[in-house]
Amino acid sequence: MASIPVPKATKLVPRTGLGAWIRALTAGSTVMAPVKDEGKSLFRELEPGEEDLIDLHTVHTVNSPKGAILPQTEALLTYQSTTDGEGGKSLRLEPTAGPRPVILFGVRPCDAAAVELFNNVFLTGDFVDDHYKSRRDGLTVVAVACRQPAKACFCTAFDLSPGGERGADVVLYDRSGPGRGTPDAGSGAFYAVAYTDKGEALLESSEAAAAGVAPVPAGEGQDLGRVVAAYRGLETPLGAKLGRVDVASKLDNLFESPYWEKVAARCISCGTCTFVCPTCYCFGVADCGAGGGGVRFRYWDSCKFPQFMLMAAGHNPRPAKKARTRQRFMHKLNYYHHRYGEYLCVGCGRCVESCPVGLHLPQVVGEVRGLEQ
Amino acid sequence: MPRKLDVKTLGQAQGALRAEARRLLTDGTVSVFLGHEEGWDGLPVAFFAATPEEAGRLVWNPLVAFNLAKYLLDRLAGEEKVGIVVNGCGSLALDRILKDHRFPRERLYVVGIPCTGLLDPEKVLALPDEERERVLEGGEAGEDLYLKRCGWCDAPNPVVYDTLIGDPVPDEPVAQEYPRVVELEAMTPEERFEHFKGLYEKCIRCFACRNVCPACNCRECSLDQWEPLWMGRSTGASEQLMYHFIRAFDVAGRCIRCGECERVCSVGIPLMELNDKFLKDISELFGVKRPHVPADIEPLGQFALEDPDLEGAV
Amino acid sequence: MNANLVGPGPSGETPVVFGGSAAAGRLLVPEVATIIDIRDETASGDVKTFKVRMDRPEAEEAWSHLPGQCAMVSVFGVGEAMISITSSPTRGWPLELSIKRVGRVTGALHDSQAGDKIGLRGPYGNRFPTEEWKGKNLLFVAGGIGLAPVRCLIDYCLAHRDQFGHVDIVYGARSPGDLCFKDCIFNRWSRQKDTTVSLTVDKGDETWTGPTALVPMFLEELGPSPKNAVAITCGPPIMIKFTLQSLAKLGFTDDQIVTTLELKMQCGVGKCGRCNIGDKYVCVDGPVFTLSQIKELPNEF
Amino acid sequence: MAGSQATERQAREVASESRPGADWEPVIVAFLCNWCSYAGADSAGTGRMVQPANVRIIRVPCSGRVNPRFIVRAFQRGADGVLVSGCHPGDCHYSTGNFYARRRLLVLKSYLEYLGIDPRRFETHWCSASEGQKWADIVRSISETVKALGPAQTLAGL
Repeated sequence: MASIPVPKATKLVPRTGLGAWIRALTAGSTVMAPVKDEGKSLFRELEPGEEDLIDLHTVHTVNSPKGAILPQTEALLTYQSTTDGEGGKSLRLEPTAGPRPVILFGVRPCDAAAVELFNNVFLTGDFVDDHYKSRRDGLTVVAVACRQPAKACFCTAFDLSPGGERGADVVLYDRSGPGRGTPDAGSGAFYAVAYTDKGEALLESSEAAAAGVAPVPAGEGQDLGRVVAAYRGLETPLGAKLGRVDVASKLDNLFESPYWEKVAARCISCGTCTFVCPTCYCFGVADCGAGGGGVRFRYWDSCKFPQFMLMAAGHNPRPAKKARTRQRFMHKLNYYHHRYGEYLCVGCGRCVESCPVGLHLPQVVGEVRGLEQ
Repeated sequence: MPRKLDVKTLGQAQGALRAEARRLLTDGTVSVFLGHEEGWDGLPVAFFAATPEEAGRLVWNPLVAFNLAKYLLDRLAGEEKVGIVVNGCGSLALDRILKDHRFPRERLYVVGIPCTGLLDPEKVLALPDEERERVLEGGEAGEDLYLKRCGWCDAPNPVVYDTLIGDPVPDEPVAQEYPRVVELEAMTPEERFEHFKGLYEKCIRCFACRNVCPACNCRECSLDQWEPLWMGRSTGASEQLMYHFIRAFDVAGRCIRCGECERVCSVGIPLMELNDKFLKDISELFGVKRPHVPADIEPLGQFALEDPDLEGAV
Repeated sequence: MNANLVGPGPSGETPVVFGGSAAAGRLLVPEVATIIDIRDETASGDVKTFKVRMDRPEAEEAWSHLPGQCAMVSVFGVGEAMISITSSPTRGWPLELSIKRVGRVTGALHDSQAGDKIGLRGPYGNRFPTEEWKGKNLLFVAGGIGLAPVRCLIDYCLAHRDQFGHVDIVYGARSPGDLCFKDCIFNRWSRQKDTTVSLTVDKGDETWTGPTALVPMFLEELGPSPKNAVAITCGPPIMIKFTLQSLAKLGFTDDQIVTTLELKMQCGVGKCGRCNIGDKYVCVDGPVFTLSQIKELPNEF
Repeated sequence: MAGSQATERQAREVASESRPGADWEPVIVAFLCNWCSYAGADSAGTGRMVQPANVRIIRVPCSGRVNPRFIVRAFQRGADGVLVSGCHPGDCHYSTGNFYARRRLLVLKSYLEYLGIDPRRFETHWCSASEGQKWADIVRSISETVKALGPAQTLAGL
């Protein structure tokens, strides 16, 4: 277990002050938060005045907050080609300007940790993806610890916890500690713990003070420690069933297993699992324009789509569902682990909840364990 | 000559289904049988029984909401004969594939089970444990627990089968109504535009609605093409408008109104609002009474000399 | 322009540039380059060699590639494709890219004319480990357009002629008209000391007096010795498959055989998650692999 | 599919011309059947009939070739109006193409309205090779209608 970083600051935030605090945050940044939308909870940009729509009750938004650092469609550059009177041609490329800073408010610890897994890909190696970097640099993450993990949660299977701080600048812990119940069943206040300088700045700002973000009352320090520890020690329903995921090296020898054929038969080759997943990052690049000018952008792509690997000359290395299904799970549980030393999954459980045909990672992990090598 | 097996309850139906699948797999009538088994979380998931023993894992209960017919397209290659179980709407999906000439009837053995209604798995899962068990054992379930499509179903009995398990259920014709379309039609164009814009914006374009749809069964989907690029790869309301128009129009006249597109949508877009408009218009413009039931020639694949004229129509 | 390009994510309506990272030279933003000459390589015109220069002299100066590396070539409005660099770094600018017409981007390149603007970024990927080959005999086996990445390497090795032993070039194509780089194979290379060029075609014509045989068979007939040698092979998958068998028959070990792979790529820098074979990305860990390295990867290619 | 590629390209080029402003002129994309309406438009031209210049013509083999998605695409890329014109019912060069088109476009017209697109922006006509005057009238009428409606910001602006 990774050691727990020393908090930079701790505060008490009254529930009634959340709206004002977020309003103050919106002034300088784009705030993205879970919002209730016709029965579904969705992560999206908060319009001014929507502070009270924030849904801190539903554990999983349908979509993950990854759009804040890798938007589903992100312009990379604009191009404009022109021809002068003599037929001389010119081409002008403009990289897109950096985005507005974003505050992710109310993400769950699993989603906050997922951001860190993106860093491995986009910020390491010989190439730093600066489009990603500018978004990442401008990102502040305010996570909220889970009072009661959902049925499909299994973050604990990856050494994460409902109260974990990985990837978060601030974590909000309901003062009354973990437990069942409606959003109002809490104590009416959160302990806000800043783990980074960015988080500290957020808590120490004058706007925060104006919104009622106050020091933790003297004598409550021990309670705070106990509450945070309780969140960190919380088990997740599916995580408890699954135990710690440990299949990376076993999968080394299972590439040719007939199991993949069997598990893939059910897949309908839609991209739901990859698009709702907070850790799936594969993208494509395309141009869109007319009359010699346009935009080059990248967009989420999915290894589940048959065209993902289709080459210009018509060769497709993964024409079958078996190969594509295997790719997704091998990528998360084996390839990525080889490259970066950890799994490409945070156990948020969205694939469990969203897959139209009930084909998801915990199931595959369980079944892979039972396979003969 | 179709076989008929007598059963009285859901539990008996499940037993008869297993027995029938076992028989088919044992005597070699089929080499695989498409049905459902209990998934990791208790919900039925698609299952492909390949041995007589595996037939024992088949389940039949009010949660088998998923149409299996589309999986036949995965088995086009080869000569093997495939068994499949269908209820009423499942058989419409199957008939859709058959009428579109996308799978040969000769390679199919169909086991049909009359349907007394399907429950919405999502809603059932959310019930308290005891209540859930009671409902799953065949207890009374509130109307709101049923799948939306059961509300307009007029085909509870399989329309295609080789073996029928149980007696046909009373088959009362349901007048097809489209209340939500009527509601939307009553809005101003601007209100409707805003309404649909909100719908497009929510879409994450995962293609689940397309991929689950039994009427979306082309060999190659035009939406996947780059040349011509029917739908840009960027996301946003504009391209999503194109996507949802193409999807809905391409199944117009062939949609079986199973509502699977809407059920599998992870962001909860009420897609039947788009499909139902076509069903309603086709019904009204061309006098088709049950536009969702597969016909030999679909309404938009034919014409009549006396069709209303368009010129100058506003 | 389409307002929809931001998608569900933070809107960029009031962009604030921060961190100074919005400057030119961003990773996925190419340099502007100009096609200065286009040459047909084959009789049918399905392979053309493009000579290109970058518009900014500083960018040309900053560029340095080694044999085996690739460039990401853009035709704006159409897209980007990873193309192997055909000209040896020892020959400097302009860069040469030999491209077969197969899809949208290559088609657009084939339709373009001298003077047209394209985008160029790179160089990407690993390279042929030429420093490991010092003092060794080199056997190049190529088929069709597969000579393109190898041509860069051959020129590079011949420019450092003293470092290597005998150089043997075995090249074949479907027909005499499909042989690429005619100047190199008929004139330039065979004039170098201790260098042999052996050509074959699948099917000859009235002008062809040379052998007609498939490359693997032809190779076995020539019977080059594996002793102190490295075999570098590149060509269509079916040719590679049989050439590897022939090389094995001749006694080449997996460590002595080097080839280059290609897969669909979108970023070229190991981010887009596409061109992987197992945990290796062809764009950054490849495209050059020895046969023994390839055999360690899952068989998905 | 070369035909539809050209169609899309043309639709895009047309769209990029459409810019609202003080001297705004609507852009109307017209899909004309090769055998009747295209010839009709031609005869309107050679007959020197006065007609507004808002219509961009895309020639198709038959009105039955007009996939409804062409029309939505034109709107999506910024057209202010779309026109489909083919042979009179009964006179199709391929005998029945325009009957199929009639059904499809009828459904489409109702659907466009449902989606919140002003149905007056989309018209279907039957116009034969000899009806140059009718073509000129159609063009004038739809140009006036669409001009009065103003720019179709809705779809292109999405």
